[in-house]
Amino acid sequence: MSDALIVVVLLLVAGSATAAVAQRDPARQALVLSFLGVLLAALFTVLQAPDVGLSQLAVGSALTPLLIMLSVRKIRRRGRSEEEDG
Amino acid sequence: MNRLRLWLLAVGGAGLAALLVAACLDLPGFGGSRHPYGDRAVRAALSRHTANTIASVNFDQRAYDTLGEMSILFAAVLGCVVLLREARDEHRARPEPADVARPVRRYALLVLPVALVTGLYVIAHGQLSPGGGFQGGVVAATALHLLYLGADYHALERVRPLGVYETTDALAVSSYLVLGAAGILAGTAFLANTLLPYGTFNTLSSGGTVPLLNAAIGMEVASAVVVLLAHFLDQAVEIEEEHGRGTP
Amino acid sequence: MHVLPYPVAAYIFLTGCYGLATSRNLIHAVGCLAVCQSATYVLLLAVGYRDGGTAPVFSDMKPGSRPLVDPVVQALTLTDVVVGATVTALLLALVLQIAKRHGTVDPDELRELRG
Amino acid sequence: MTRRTAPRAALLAAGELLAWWAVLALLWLVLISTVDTLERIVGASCAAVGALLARTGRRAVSWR
Amino acid sequence: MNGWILAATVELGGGGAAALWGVTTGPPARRVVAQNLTTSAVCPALLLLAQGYGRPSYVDLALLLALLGPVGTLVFARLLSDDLAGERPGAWPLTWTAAGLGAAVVLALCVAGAPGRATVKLLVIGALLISGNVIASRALAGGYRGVRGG
Repeated sequence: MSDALIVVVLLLVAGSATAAVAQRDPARQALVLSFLGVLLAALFTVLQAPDVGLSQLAVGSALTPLLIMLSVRKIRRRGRSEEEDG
Repeated sequence: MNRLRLWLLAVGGAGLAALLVAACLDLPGFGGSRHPYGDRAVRAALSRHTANTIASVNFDQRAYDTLGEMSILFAAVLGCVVLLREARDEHRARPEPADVARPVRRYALLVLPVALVTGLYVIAHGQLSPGGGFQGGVVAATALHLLYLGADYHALERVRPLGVYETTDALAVSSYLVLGAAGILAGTAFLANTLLPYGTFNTLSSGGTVPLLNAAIGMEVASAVVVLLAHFLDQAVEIEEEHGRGTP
Repeated sequence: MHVLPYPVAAYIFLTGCYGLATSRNLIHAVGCLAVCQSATYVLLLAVGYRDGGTAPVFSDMKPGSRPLVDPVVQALTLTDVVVGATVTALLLALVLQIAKRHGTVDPDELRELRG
Repeated sequence: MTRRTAPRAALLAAGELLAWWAVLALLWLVLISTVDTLERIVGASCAAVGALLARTGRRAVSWR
Repeated sequence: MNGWILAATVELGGGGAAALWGVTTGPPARRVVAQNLTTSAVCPALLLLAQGYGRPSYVDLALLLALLGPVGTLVFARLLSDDLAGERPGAWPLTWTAAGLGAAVVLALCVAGAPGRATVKLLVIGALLISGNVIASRALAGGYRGVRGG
């Protein structure tokens, strides 16, 4: 039963990693990355590593998406202000 | 050019995949029962009355590693501060105040202290239950940014005197070093856990210097994340390039 | 089941490398690097797992009452997660600087700019 | 005018801080598993930090 | 091994696969809703796992997810508010179903365990989870209409 659980979560992680690479738009990729972060935390719990799961949860669910989305916003704003200039 | 690069990638990837699969087949089987280092680490942690073996490995048996990790974090934050500073051809524009729906604003204000206390709980109980300085520090720093999400950047700036956090970051790093050096002064080795009594198993004061190092890391991470996000937020929200001047 | 997690880790790593090599946007490339890093977490924790084991955290159980997984690789992974997050932040700061200097985040256009 | 409202404002501020402190200290007691003196001291101080931040944040946002 | 782990497997498999499908396909509006539902799918599974492994200390993971998951969704709701402006993704039936699922899991765990401090902790996590998800849904459904520069 434990084995089945590990297999299920591993396959989900592999699937979401593929999806994260396949999304070419950074904002959409950030959505998949936050999903991947939460899923990795679940995988670490299943592999009996709650400490690592906690830090993955802390980093992956809010911090990394926030950093990526702020960068995306900055670059979008740059693009917009250049269009207005030119 | 592009086709060539893809071919090169395919060949290299296939070679790497073959090597990795060969290595996988040679690794000890998944779920095996032979973990010599793990068993010794657990024994060492128990002998020093630290309930969470991972905290014991991080802050006692391999505390030197954590020093390196902390320096990486410190250096990375320093690098971000340098890279994202306000350049001469930029100016700060005050963003318009945001109009956030009332339930979202109330939720942010109510959850902010709850998340902060939870982060402090995770830091304080790092040597007992799962958690520790890093995890709790990130949670506490994220909690602060609920003010940006639930209101606007101006509100966050009012509760976040950046200088204080930069000083706290440096202080936490040096307190880790001082705690390590105290071991030398006491006549043993750098970061050796012989300074304080080990205390009663499974209480807050158990584990010798582990809780103190843990708290130092917690402070360091929390203030480092706040400083890091502050510079990203400055770039994304406030700093604008001067108009009418073309990019180089 | 005996080896499944290791090939999964290798697969995640190779997928991330493919994304890195074919990326047309530097922010996307940083995300792909994060995927590569997650492969190392999976590999390390899979090495330390023990069938029927539980975490070596004794706040809610008696020492010696159950088999334990390896805490050393967990501590390594913890460091790995921290370093991964800081690397992401530093690279994103570099990307913002590149965008400011060159006005683009497409690696191919950047190569043309340099000449 | 100010002489009358000043003590009232201080009282309100103290009440708000105390209420938050009580709620957060209770939360701490719920989160932990065993209670001893050191645990109470640490919990009370963490709750005090949380209460201060709650009030500062509320004032910065200006509740609407 | 036991029923709790079986329930967690079903929840993680079903909820995870559905959320993965939702987060990778369709318009941005659907993707953020799926991202929000990730929290409400994984958090009860983590609670079930803590019970199934017999380790009360694993509950901290669910506590952190219940706190930080909605924060992550608020990040997207705020910084993608331009893209979401015309669409107003609410998905209220889905949100309330997920909330009901979380409540059911928390209540089942409360009944199964001995009453005490752990029960109150479970109830706190449940309250945080449900309120966080409802508020995040509200934020997606036009909670940030006036955000321009900030």
